[in-house]
Amino acid sequence: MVSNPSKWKTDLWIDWCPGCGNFGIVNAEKLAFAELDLDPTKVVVVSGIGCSGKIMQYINANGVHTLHGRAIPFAMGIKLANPELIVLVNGGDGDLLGIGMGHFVALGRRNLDIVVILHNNGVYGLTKGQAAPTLGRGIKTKALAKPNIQDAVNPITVAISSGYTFVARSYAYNIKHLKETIKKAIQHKGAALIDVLQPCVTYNNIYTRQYYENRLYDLNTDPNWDPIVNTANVKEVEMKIDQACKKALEWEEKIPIGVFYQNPYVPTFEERLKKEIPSYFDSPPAKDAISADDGKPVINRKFFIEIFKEKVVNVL
Amino acid sequence: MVSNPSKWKTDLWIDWCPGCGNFGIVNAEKLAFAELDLDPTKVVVVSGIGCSGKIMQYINANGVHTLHGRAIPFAMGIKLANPELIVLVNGGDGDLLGIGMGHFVALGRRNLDIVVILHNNGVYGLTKGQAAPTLGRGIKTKALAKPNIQDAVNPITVAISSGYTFVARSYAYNIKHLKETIKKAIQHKGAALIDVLQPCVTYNNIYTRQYYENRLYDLNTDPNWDPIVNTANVKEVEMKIDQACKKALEWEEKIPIGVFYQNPYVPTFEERLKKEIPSYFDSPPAKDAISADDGKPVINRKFFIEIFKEKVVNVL
Amino acid sequence: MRENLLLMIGGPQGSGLETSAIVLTRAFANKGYNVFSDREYYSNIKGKHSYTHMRISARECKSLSYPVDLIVAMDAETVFTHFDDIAKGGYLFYDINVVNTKLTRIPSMGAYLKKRLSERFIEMKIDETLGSLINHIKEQGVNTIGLDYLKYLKELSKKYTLSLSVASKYLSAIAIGIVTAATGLEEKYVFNGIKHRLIGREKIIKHNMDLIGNIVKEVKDIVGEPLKLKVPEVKNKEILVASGNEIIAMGKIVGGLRLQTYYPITPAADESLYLESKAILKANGKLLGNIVVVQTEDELAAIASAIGGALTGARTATSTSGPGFSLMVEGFGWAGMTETPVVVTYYQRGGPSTGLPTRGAQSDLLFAMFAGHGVFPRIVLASGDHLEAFYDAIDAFNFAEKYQTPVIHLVDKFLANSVATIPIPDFSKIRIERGNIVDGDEDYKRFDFNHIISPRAFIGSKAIMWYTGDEHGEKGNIVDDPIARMKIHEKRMKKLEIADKEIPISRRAELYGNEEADILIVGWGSVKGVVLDAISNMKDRDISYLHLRIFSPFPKDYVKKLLTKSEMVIAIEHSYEAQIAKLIELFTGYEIKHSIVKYTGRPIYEHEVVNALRKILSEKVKKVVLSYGK
Amino acid sequence: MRENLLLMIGGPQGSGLETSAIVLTRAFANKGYNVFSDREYYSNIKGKHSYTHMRISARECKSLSYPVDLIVAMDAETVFTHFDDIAKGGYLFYDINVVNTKLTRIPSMGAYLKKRLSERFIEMKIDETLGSLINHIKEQGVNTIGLDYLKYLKELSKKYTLSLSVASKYLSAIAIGIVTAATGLEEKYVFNGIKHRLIGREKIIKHNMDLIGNIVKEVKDIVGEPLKLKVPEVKNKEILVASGNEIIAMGKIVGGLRLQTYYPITPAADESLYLESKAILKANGKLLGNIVVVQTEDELAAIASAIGGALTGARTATSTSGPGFSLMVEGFGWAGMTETPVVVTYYQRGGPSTGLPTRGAQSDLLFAMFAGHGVFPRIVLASGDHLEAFYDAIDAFNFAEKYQTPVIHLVDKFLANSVATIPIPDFSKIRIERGNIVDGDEDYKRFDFNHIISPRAFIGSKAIMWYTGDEHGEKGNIVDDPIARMKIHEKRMKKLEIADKEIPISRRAELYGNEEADILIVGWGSVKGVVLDAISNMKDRDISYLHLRIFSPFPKDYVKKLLTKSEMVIAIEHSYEAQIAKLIELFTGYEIKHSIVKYTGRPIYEHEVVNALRKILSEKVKKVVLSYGK
Ligand SMILES: Cc1ncc(C[n+]2csc(CCOP(=O)(O)OP(=O)(O)O)c2C)c(N)n1
Ligand SMILES: Cc1ncc(C[n+]2csc(CCOP(=O)(O)OP(=O)(O)O)c2C)c(N)n1
Ligand code: SF4
Ligand code: SF4
Ligand SMILES: [Mg+2]
Ligand SMILES: [Mg+2]
Repeated sequence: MVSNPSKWKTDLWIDWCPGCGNFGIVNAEKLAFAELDLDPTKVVVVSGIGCSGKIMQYINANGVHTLHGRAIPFAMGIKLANPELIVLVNGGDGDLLGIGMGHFVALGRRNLDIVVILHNNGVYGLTKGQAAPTLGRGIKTKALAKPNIQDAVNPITVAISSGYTFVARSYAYNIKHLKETIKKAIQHKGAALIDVLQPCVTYNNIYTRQYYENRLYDLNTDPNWDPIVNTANVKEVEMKIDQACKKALEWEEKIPIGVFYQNPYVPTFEERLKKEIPSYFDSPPAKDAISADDGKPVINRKFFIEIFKEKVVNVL
Repeated sequence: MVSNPSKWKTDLWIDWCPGCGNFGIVNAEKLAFAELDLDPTKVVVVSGIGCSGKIMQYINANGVHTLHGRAIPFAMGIKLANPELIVLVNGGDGDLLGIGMGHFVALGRRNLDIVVILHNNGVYGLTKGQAAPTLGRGIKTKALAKPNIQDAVNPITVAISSGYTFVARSYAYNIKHLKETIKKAIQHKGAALIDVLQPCVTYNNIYTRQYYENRLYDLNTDPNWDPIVNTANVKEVEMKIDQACKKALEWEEKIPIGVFYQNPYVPTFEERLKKEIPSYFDSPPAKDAISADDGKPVINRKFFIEIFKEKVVNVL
Repeated sequence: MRENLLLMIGGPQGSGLETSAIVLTRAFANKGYNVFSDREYYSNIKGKHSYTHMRISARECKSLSYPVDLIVAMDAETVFTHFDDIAKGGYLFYDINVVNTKLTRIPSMGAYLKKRLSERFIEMKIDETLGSLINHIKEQGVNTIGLDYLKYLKELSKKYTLSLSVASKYLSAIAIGIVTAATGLEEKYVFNGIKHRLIGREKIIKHNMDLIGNIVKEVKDIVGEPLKLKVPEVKNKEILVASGNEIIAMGKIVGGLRLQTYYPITPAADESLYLESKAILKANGKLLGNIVVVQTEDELAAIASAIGGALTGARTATSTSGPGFSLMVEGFGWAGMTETPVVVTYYQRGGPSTGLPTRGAQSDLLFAMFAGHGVFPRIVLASGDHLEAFYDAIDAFNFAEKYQTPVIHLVDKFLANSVATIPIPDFSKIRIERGNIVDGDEDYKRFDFNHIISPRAFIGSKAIMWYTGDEHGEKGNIVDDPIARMKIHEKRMKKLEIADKEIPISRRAELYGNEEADILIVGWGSVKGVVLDAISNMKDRDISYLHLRIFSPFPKDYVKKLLTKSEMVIAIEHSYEAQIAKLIELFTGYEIKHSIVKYTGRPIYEHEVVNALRKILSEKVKKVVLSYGK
Repeated sequence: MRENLLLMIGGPQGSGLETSAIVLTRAFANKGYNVFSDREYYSNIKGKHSYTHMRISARECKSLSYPVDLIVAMDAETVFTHFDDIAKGGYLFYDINVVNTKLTRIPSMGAYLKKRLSERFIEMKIDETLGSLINHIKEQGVNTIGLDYLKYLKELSKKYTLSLSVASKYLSAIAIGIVTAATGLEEKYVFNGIKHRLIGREKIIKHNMDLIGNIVKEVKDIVGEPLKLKVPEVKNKEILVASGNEIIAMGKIVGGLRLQTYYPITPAADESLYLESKAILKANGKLLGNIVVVQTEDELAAIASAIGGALTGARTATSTSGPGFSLMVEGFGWAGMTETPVVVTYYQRGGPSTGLPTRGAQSDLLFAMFAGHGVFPRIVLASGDHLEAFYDAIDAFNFAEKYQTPVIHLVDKFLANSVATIPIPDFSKIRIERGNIVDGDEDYKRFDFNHIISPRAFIGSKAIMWYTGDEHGEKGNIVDDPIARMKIHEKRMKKLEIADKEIPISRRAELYGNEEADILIVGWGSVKGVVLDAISNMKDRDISYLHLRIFSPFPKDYVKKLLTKSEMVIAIEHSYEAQIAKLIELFTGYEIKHSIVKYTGRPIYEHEVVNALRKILSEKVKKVVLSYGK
């Protein structure tokens, strides 16, 4: 069932620059929620700081606008405490791959069931156009006094080598493709990255709409492209990773969008927790009663002595 | 010329556990310095926090024992300010690849001429044996109450995809191999990683001496192994990266040591700086005179007005 | 003719306001006026309302006030937002093309303001169009002058065959033209300003001057030169026109900065960008040095690498604001422990947390004083205006090296973003003091217990040394022997006692006015200008101002003595709680009972201070909370 | 027979000292004694000198003192280090195999101590062998008893055909045996202790008991039961034996903790490990809940994810010490801004920076109070002993949720690592108070301006909500309207005023003794036990102790009133400067003129407090700096 997309709209004026790629992202995200008929009270959009970070208040769902670089650990706490929530992270390239790189990698290692949407615009938008970690060395965008002095990181290969089990790329102005990719990512169980190429009309005069639209192609146009791991076989996994990483290197002439890699066989962090705590999903942190109606803790004196019996000494 | 290795010894008692792999590392490092006949006043060993971090006071050279996770940015400041110094970072796997992962990646992107020696023991030694980022999921070392819940990161592939231009692995008890590797890394211009497999005899009962010695082999035993980029050709670089990453996946049955990848063609950060600041090497931050003998700043009123002329208004 | 003019130019963020402000500031400076201007903007790249507020004066001025004499509104939102900021008899210039715009149709305006305005319009019995509002204020005595902005742009586009969208980029020239005309400023000054701003871009300069010329003519035809300014008395033939960010960068450069590491953050980043533009210091054909400016991956790395650089003997610094400094705390403590001279230029902005990222505050004083676990010495200084900031930036390095401690140089958004006319600093007073520096040898001990401030050799010199954040022995090796610990802990702390003895009181606190005034105002940082301007307008009262410039080491005895001399002491600060009062009580036990505070993130205005003082004096109010400004 | 025994067991880190201490503590507790023990160790895994210091008493005791009655030295370094810690008439047990060891041949001993000892040995006219030292202290009246440790181990190895290296792991049993014998403790208690420690490992239990039996027999043959203890009066049939880390974990569990995120750091990490061992809370065959404990990649993530969890309604916390909290400051401020209840259990250790990572301190009080840029409310509480820590851990959650603020629960290494006998907490007093929680609906506003403490719905409930670290409107959207800013800033700050009204003074400060005592000692945290023990031994003086437990909101009026009643006020603290005195002056203007401080990282001992008080009283000294302990 598809719910009415307008229910995901909020009445705040969107203060991005006219023509900014972020408009495409917010629209695709809302459409994806609508088409999946999600319940807004069960969706949490967790965002970083940057132009991109403001997205949370343009979607009528729970929103947490966190700290620069920390959206992922905030999201992790939310998801761990209440695994029934659908948790998405929207962050800038500076936010997720610069100051937040440590958390970005850690999420892959955990394979927590969270969708990360990377607003890849090559610049620090909100602080007026410095080079972001996705901008290549030697490139000089508008606001830079000198060509960029650092090499770029490749979000796709970093995600794959960190352990993300769904890794895709899409394009901000291709709302349909992006919407479908977001839907797939939400449906995937495990850590998902969507690298969204997002033109910044104000500061990035290199990676423009025109730049992309001359180069983008959909991986799916190749009938032989199969990014999904079909068996839990190590060799297949290695092969799929290898092909994805090779594809990830394409850039100058043509730039692929679509799913690069998906592996449904890696247990999520939540499932790993459940191994140690069998009732984790039924009784996650946010759901447990901790006191009786009279305010007394669920652990009374008797239970206390039982639970901590190894610390209790009976005086003989 | 080889200097006397004993000049690199200090008179402090080394408080690592008897048999710890760190002994091999400190010895190899001192030997490498001796064989390269370095000047101790021009060598700086920058270390993180952990058992590994104490290494700096067991070597008779400058030592900076920094903060947990931050050895790389401290080292960067030292190197930038005085590029004639030989700067090495010694850090634990928790330190460099957990809390310090953001900096680890950033160093690769800069290709600053620093050697990073990773004490890869799979555990947090100094805090009593928790799982480090290099420990695989499901592995239960001694001090862990439950099997490790996170996937490991692979230092070799992360380093390569971050842009390190010298990436090698060695083994703490193979002092000769390690010493030679350190020498190569020092001689390489650019960011170098040496992933040193370092048994922790107290907490890591999985990756023991025996474990390694049954599996290790030297990449150089294959006469066809050529990890060094010989031309600045993109295709060659991609191929060399690909073969290195494939080798990096070997673990269960046999574990390669040696140089995985080396690319001498990427300009170092210092060289990139020199492009913008031609006299950078002659007049780096640590070397400039900033005042005259009388304590007056080198910039006097006249120079000030010239330097900031665009801010000076002449009243008409 | 007037001595003094207050004006405002308002419009959407990204529409060229900054250009208008800079050109006008330089133009007036060029003729010898004193100018002080502030820019207010939202954390947004394009479209949100922003404005420049400026005072031009034939005498010294260091603050702003309301009401203003002139508003140039680039759009409807400016008029809606600021209609009540104009003095009776003042001027509003607006675009006649937007008079039919309704309040409810301003999408960029925030809901809270919109609601307040709607309610007021109902009270005022006007409908929600801009036209009615303009009529209303006209009735209240404001001269409202509508111009056809579009017409000018169309003419320009036609004359030079530019597309209309290109021509629209010259909107800022309209504002410049209006101000030029209304104040009777000669066009040559404006031309100099434009030339400077658009250096080398001859065509664009021509377009601008052409448009400005047309506007000036037309405005003069309509109203003459109603706000004509008195010719200033010129004291200095050469002056600086710079923002706080820029003057601090200049101070650092003169002070010998050689490595600046930073992570971009408002309102600190512009300092680093300006520094970067001065990477190669050349004068008189000679290279004087290089400044390496590096954007790091985060603030943790920024302070760590600044410290690393300092260990090799370079003067190093990092610049940040609250969120960034929160991330630097651990590194800062390491510098304290290892006696490493590193400077943090700390630009306060509205907090807590991300807070009001583009607005000002002085609410990080206690944090700056106590940030970090454990106890270690630090020097904390704060600047009250551009010139202080320049000298402080130099002294920060001197103190850092002399006392071998980290230094926090506290400034704020108000200073950072305000552009002012500033005399050329007095170079005869400037000294570089590096403390006890040695080359070292084989027996060198970095933390030699025989000194309180041990001689410092650099890494790379002839000595070998160790640094660790652990407690350490004389050679810098890790030690946790209890007796050695006491010794080095005491040695570290005693450096602050030495600094307390050496740094003259006059450097740490400055009294404006007499010691036994009836009323003593106590403040620090960027309240200085507005307090001094305000009390100079209250000559009927015996008011002095105590301006604190160094908080650590705190000038305890001096401050205590002074406070007890006045009948009434009033603390003033941009914060919820007047942290300066808390700090003074902590050090002296003296409780300051009155306060004037503001925490909207907007500047404190002269008229507010005057009113607040009168209120405290006449109505016996203890605390006045200011709120003026949009 | 004695009421009270002080003993020490010393040896290299990693040699089983912890086992001896725990077994003995439980054994004595088992018989009804009060036990209080501390462990001192260096930041090292194996080889550095460490020791357990323990008091066993027939009456209540909450502190340690010197000299001790008994030292069991596992190695030569222990004797060298502690030879002067033994009372005249006390006992030293040592290993005869090490009597020829020379001071200069102890590689693990730090240079500073070695130098001091060498100098003393010259003064004392003894050579550097352990044998001479032992002779010397024997002459001074200490009973020195050498045993052949190796012989016992060899016997054990032979009897059970263990290799000698395996047998060496039973060294801890030698210490247990010696203490058992000397104090006349029945072996059954020790057996219970051993069984508990080695649960299920029957063979090892047997080996231990066998060895202990042999030692007991031999020691009794040599010296009898020279330190026999009086039979205790038993008040409680059931008691807890736990470390500070453990009791805090227990408090958190009872208090409803459901998610703990942490990054390992001394001395906090053991709390998280203990929590993890209680992940599944089952009692009476019923599941009561689960606790998710997650080790994050760093402290930035630890606090961020604890906050994230709190937004969904779980009670969440993180535990850390100084370096970790320095990294948490930005996250902490976010919680303050967004009114999120999150608890930080803050274990202070010796600072600054990495400092003395395994030693104690109380030097982070001012940091805890003022950490973070901008101004926001926080609750700061501190625990004085194990039982307080238990209740405080629960209240921390209650305060956090009632006032919707972050909470810092300050404890320290002394508490964390001391193991004590503790009564079972009084459950009749424990309540879970969650504040105003609602389900919410479509019109829900998280920051409804109609309340000071707005009703709180959880993410995942029936309402939708936004959180941002930017200043925000009622719905949680980003806002920087100046008037709305004032409103919500004031609303946030007023919560602290409510807390100030609601939290009873008795909960925040506790006076031990009478209000008008001649002397008032003021302290907080873990000085409580030692001060109370000390003053109970100074009945000749009229001394009271004011114990502060909550610093924010600060019980201003109460404290001020009390302070002015006493003739002499003395602050006591584990820090360089007595931060509590600074804080009191900040809030009350009252200057505390006397202080007793210690900053070696070692505990404050009862005899030190007694001596310091006498010194202040008789010699009019202002500040006494304590330094006892190795
Ligand atoms: C700790 C901290 N440092 C710096 C900043 C300032 N800051 C705000 S947004 C931003 C970068 C934005 O770039 P990106 O993450 O790429 O997001 P974009 O604006 O491009 O969407 C920075 C550095 C901050 N808010 N917090
Ligand atoms: C900010 C901070 N957090 C935590 C710690 C505590 N700590 C000390 S060493 C260490 C981990 C050591 O592990 P690793 O980096 O692998 O080094 P190893 O001891 O194994 O050599 C930790 C977490 C610290 N010192 N600082
Ligand atoms: S600056 Fe760039 S990213 Fe930010 S809103 Fe404008 S166009 Fe979008
Ligand atoms: S704990 Fe492990 S890494 Fe640390 S010193 Fe001991 S053996 Fe080495
Ligand atoms: Mg970006
Ligand atoms: Mg490790």
